[in-house]
Amino acid sequence: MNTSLIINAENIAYKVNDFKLFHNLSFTVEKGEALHVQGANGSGKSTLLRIILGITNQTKGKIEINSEKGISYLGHKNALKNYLSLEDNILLMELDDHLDLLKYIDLLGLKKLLEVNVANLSYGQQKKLALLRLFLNESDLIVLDEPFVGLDDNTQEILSNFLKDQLNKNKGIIYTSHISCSLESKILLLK
Amino acid sequence: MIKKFIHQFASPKTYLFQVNRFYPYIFYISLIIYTFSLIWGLLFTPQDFVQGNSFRIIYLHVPASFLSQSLYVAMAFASITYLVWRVKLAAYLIIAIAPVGAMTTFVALISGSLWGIPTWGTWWQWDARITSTLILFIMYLGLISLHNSFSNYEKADKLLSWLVIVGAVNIPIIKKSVDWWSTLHQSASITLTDKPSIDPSMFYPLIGSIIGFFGLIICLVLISSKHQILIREKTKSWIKDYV
Amino acid sequence: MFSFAFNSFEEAIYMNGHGIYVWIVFSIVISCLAAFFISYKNKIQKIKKKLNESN
Amino acid sequence: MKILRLEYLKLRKKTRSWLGPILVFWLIMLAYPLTVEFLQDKLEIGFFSVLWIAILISMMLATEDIFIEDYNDGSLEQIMIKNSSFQFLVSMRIVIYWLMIGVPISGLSFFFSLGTTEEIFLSLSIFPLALISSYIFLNLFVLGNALSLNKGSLLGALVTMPLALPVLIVLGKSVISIQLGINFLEFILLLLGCLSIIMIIVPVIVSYIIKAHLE
Repeated sequence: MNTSLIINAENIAYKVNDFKLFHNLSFTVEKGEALHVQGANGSGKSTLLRIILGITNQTKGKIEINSEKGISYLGHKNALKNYLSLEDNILLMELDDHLDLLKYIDLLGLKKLLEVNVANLSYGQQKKLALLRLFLNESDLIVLDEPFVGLDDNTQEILSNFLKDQLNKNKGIIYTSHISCSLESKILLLK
Repeated sequence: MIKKFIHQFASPKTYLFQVNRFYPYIFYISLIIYTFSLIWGLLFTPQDFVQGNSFRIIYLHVPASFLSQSLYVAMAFASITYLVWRVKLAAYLIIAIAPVGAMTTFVALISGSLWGIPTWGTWWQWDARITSTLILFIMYLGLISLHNSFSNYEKADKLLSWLVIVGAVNIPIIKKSVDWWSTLHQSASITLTDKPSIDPSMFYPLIGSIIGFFGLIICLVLISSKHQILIREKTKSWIKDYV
Repeated sequence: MFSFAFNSFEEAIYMNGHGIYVWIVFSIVISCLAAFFISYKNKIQKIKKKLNESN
Repeated sequence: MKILRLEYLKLRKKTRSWLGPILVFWLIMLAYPLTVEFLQDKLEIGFFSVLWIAILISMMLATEDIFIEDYNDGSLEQIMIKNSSFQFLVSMRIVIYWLMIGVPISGLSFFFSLGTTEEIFLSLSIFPLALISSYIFLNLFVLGNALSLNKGSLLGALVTMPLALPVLIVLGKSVISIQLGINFLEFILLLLGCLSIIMIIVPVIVSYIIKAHLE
């Protein structure tokens, strides 16, 4: 296998009951490359991402993921516990002893909120907290499902800068987004 | 090797064609055997010495209670086949057997309970066998409702087969524990298990009714699995040719 | 072995008072079997009809 | 044991989840004497049946939200991606639930038993029985809840009930053998044997079931 490939998908297909979402889908993601998955609602974008994450199995075809340091994922669901404070959530994400933690908390403007319960935060603030998981993870593949939704302009820019930086570090990115971003990427259109 | 073998011979298509070929023979032969044995048993065997005429329920009850457990065992085998080799046909069979098994268990319960009125003087006795049959019935209901609550068939199949396997492990435990528990109570004066050596004129129709009922239940399983295949494979091209 | 166990047809129905249980069980068993056979046949017919229409 | 600490942190902050079952248990045990004419021997007849069923029901309540929360907020997906052992997580979570709910309930069982029967030895033997049975019930309801994950606890209870009945039978037997002075240690050994099998099997099956749910 070509070692510069992070994802190599050949002819993958997925169907639920009798409903075919997509079939004969082939694509690759190389190191330092971003893939933007586009398509209408219900065209199977999220399912494709779940297949890449290894949560869902494809019905047909072969997909190889070459990520030694794991995958990081940010989806519609933030995986936060809303009855816990921000601090406790960071503990749960096991990021509490990370070197860059304070830097990113400062950057995202979460410092004043550390004692607050997640339930009392706005959606955007919750999403920022979820972004910490992404920022502090050293994986070779980043999978994002609508990462820009709910974020203010400033944070959107922080996120795209982070992603560009990751591309320069030879990581792979695959994402879906209805909000246009400045990330240079290949396009995969699902019909 | 095994996987390839199973996949070749367990394709829904081959299965459906074989079913259609053999179904009428099985159906009519077992119908004839069952009718004949029931008439023989219900009308022609001599009265039982102890129980009088109520013993004739045996010809209706025993086949059902015998099959209620066998069907569960069949489901357990199908579940293992599905989980290990991912044979789709096995998954269809599990959910095809479940309602038939529930019906058989229901029949066994009702007939046992009605049999109890003239023999024990009560319609419900917390007898070991009845209790474990009741639990079996609850298990069947659980299986059916679990499968019905998921719209994604594949997910439903997987969960169902796990539950069937857990239940299959549980069945002997339940039987053992219930047997053990019921020894606390005074044992029923007439149990279904140890009969005095049965007269051949009562025995042959019993065997006949078991075989006939077995055949009819097999037929039910066959058509309910056919129903499953038609539902689940309706987009396949061979189905269109078939219909 | 094959002699009619009862003296008359009425007696066969009555069975010394046990007839009611025997025949209730009999009708339950037969109707359950019949109901399952008929309902599956109907369901299969319905699906086949639908598939034929869509072809 | 970081994972134990984190699970503890989560359950501790969900007061409703751990205090609720204990309160329900307490309520059932307090309500029981009120339904019986107040005569000591009449109270004792049904006491243990109510005790075991109260433990069963409180364990059912305890497990109600054991996975659904993680399923709804997407934590399960993050766990799967991380490739950390699901089985281990499930068994650790059960341990924490048992420590926070099962152990207090077993303690309460001791006191209620002592209050009702006024026999110290009997009540002391009830304590380990309650400890073991609460752990078994937790495992069984976890299995049922995993199966019916987002389909409501009614389905879970229906699925779990046949699994729990043999345990109830053994519990009833052991109380009688304690009361009659027969060797009851073998019952505890039997329950421990069941427990050791269940402890290993349930997390494995649950992890498969949850993976099937996420698909």
